Amino acid sequence: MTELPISPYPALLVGLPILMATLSLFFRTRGEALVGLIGALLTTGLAIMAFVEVVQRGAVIHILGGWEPPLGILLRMDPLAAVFIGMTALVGVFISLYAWRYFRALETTTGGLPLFWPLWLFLWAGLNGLFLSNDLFNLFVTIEVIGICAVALAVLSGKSTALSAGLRYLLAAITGSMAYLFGVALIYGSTGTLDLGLLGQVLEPGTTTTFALLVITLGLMIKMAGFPFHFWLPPAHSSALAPVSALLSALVVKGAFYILLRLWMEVFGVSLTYAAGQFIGIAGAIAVIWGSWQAFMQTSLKLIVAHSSVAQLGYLLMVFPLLILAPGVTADSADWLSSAWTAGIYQVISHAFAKASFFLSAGIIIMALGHDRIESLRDLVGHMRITAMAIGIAGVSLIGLPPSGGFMAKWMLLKGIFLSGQWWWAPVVLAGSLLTAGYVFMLLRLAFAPAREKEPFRPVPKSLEVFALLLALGSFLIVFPADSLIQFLESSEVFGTGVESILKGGVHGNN
Amino acid sequence: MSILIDILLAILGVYLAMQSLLASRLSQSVFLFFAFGLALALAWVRLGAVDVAITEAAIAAGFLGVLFLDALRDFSPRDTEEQQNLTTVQNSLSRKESKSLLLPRLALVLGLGLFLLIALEAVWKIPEGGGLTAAAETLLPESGVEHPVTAVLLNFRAYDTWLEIGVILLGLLAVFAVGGIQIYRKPIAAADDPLMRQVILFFTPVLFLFGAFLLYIGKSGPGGAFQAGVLWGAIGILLHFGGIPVYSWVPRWLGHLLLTLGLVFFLLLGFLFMAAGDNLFEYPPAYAGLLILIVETLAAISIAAALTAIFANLNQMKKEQPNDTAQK
Amino acid sequence: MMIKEVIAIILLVVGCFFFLAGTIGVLRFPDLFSRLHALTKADNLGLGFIAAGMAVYIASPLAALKIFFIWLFTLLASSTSCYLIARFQKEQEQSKNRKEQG
Amino acid sequence: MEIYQIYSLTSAILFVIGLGGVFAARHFIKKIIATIIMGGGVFLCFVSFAQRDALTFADPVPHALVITGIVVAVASAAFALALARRIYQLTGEESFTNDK
Repeated sequence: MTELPISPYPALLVGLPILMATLSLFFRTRGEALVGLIGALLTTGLAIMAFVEVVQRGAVIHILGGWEPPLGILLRMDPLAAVFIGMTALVGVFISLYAWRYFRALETTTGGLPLFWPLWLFLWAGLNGLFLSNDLFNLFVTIEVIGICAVALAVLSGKSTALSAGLRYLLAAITGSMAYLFGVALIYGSTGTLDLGLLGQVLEPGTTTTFALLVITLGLMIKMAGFPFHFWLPPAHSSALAPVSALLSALVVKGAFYILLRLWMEVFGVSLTYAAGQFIGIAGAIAVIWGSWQAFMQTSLKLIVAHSSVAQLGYLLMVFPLLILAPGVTADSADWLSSAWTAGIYQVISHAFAKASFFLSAGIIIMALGHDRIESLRDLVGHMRITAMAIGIAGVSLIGLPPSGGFMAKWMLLKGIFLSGQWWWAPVVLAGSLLTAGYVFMLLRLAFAPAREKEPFRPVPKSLEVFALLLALGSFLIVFPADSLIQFLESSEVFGTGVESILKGGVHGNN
Repeated sequence: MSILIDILLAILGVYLAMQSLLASRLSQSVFLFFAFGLALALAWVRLGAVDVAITEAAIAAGFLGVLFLDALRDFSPRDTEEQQNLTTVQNSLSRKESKSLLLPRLALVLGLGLFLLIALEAVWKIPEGGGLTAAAETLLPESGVEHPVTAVLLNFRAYDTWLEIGVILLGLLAVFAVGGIQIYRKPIAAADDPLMRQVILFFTPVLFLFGAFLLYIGKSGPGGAFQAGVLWGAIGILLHFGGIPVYSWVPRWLGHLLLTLGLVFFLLLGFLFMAAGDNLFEYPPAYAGLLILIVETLAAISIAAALTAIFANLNQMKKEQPNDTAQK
Repeated sequence: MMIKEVIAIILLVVGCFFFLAGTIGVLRFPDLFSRLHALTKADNLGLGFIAAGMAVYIASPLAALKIFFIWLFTLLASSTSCYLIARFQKEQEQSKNRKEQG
Repeated sequence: MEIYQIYSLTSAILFVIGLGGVFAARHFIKKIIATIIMGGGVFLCFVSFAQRDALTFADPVPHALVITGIVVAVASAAFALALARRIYQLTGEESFTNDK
């Protein structure tokens, strides 16, 4: 482990945003926003530099306090972590720019909202810390940081619906992290280590390990709003302010997915069975259908987008059954693993861009109309060409039409499904896409329809629309560097691996 | 013989936990929860975790208990009436409602029972992990302190502790996010009682001294930044109760400075040594003891400030007038 | 068995008796004031005996001082809170009476 | 039966009680209490294993983790309480209206 090069970037990626967050606390509205924006830009720059560092030197580590695991904590930035950090930075910087303009525009009506910037920078630090962490307990602390920030941001508007949704979200988040921590306690008790790398070597199958896997998975499923624990997501995401909704759905839920992926692939291989993968895949499949259907039935824009998140997160869960190999299949012969991983990563990234753009557009529409009932979207094209375009482009990526990132994700998922012979997932993917197409085209049809009556479209800063559009375009542009990105990811230890579940002693790990 | 105490304590803990959730009145619930926290603190002592016991008693039972009690003042009076109304209403409604509720409840109980059985088997059959005692013992001399828990908290796993100080600050920011930054008003229900004022004034220096003692002793025995911070925070809360809102005397910038001091100094010190050496939070062994003491002191100040501010802010979230129309 | 242990045990038993009496009082007495009476008076006495018993048992001046302070602080805190609870209850009753009359 | 086993079994029971409480309790305050009971169970689990693995002293790592964990749990509980009180202040609701 120590042979990896040591780099200061992992420590800076966590430290800098927190430093700027505390600094911004000392200023009032305008000054806070300025310091916050500078902090966001600096963090983005740092993330890009760190990304370049990983591209040049490969995975780097940072041994905190100079104490090596198992006693100390290690931060590890491998290509997978670098991609997630880079994604957070790219999406984050656009949302920051949007938020800067958005709160300036709100200032006239509400006198500005304090605390967005410190909380968002803390959240960013938490996300970076999570992607870098290589320690089970440290992961708990980072998800708590993320959880508290996320809920605090979600209730910033102070409306009672937002508060109620926020409390539900917070209780779900605490329950999830406690369940996760119970698993960590059992793992520590049975192995005496918390370091992911060491755990992968020493963890032995058995009742305790299987149960720990079960509670950790349940906890993380609650955190990432996997079916049937998705109940908190739509109200929380739809009642938050636009930049916050974008952050929550684009970035926050991905954190729990990242841990789940890492733990299943790197640590719990010994206890995973084919059935466990199938179970989690079924949960994902139900989420895809249920979420898309619910989105189709909604009449307000933000609720549509929020329910669509449930569905899109379902696709992420559907990657797992492909990565857990059937008994008798070896990782070498499974040629679909790389496709499945690509599908997962691309789904994460394209969803982050598209969904952020969608929520930001919804925020623009609310700002222009004062509400987001979809009947009022009539003649959106005539009034706000750019926003309509952003919604269209982001929608196309969500559906998975070529040449978007969403298409890449769904195509690779289908490829993996057919190569692995698990054809039963294919109808779900297609049905999900059809339903998504249903609500996206419904929105677009309204946007192009002639206005029945004069809706009072208030003027909205152009720059807001541009940022939303740029994010939407981002979900297309990520397709172009696909080859080099995959190549880069393949130098990560975990990317492209699968779990062989032959003759593993554990009972079924999931229900 | 001694195992009997543990069994009794375990049964007591489970009983209190159950009862605090099942109690029909909210105030009972909160008091039983208080008792549960204290039972848990006893359990920590039985398990040789004195640091945890102090932390639990001070922050989980003490601080949180105060927050809950303060909340009770708000929730409680209506709750008791409502409960009585509810029982009379329930008798007429229960037939109809129980049918729809029976199945999910049964499923919940069955599911939890099954879950409990697996959980019990999992903790019963846990393999010997060995823990990290040996590793901590070997490296203890290099850590700069003599008490292993302090060594882990502030040196071996300083990163976690740093983030945790951040979480306390975040907790305060989150409370601000709910109610707006309004810590500068006068406290609600300040005691105008002369006796209470005197007692508070008597306890203030005692608590301060005891906190300082815990902070200093943390180097070699149970104690440290968190326990000291909570005790100092208790001073702020007590003074607030006594009608002396210390927090409102502090100018805004100083308040924020106190709140962020621990977190920022911890980090800047880490960055300083990172610039000189390789890694964040890597202290030279010769100075580690002193640096840890400084970091702990500042952290304790920040924790105390944050807890006081959390309490002061929550104290104001009183429902101004019971809105009878909102109540069905 | 040494003489100090015998003394310690006697003191502890007496302390436990007072605690028991206090607890029975809390459970059996009819109203808040008499309950408070049982709780603070009997329990503080009981705690005092137990503290004395422990001090004798440990037989170290420093520890005895610490134990004494524990007892003292508990005494202060519990008598103050007893007084505050009683005062609160009294005020409640008075305001209730006023409401009923007016 | 070792002492630590009593507590580790208790920890599982407390965890499940808390878990049940989060779902079944209606009042906000009780839901928050339930999450803390859950946490108490988890921390008990950590510390019981620390006692099992004691040499000259008990394993300090779980102790440190639990102290961290308690503080984190208290911070989130305080936040939840603030939310609950604010909701009550604004709407007079004490539990989720459309709760399952």
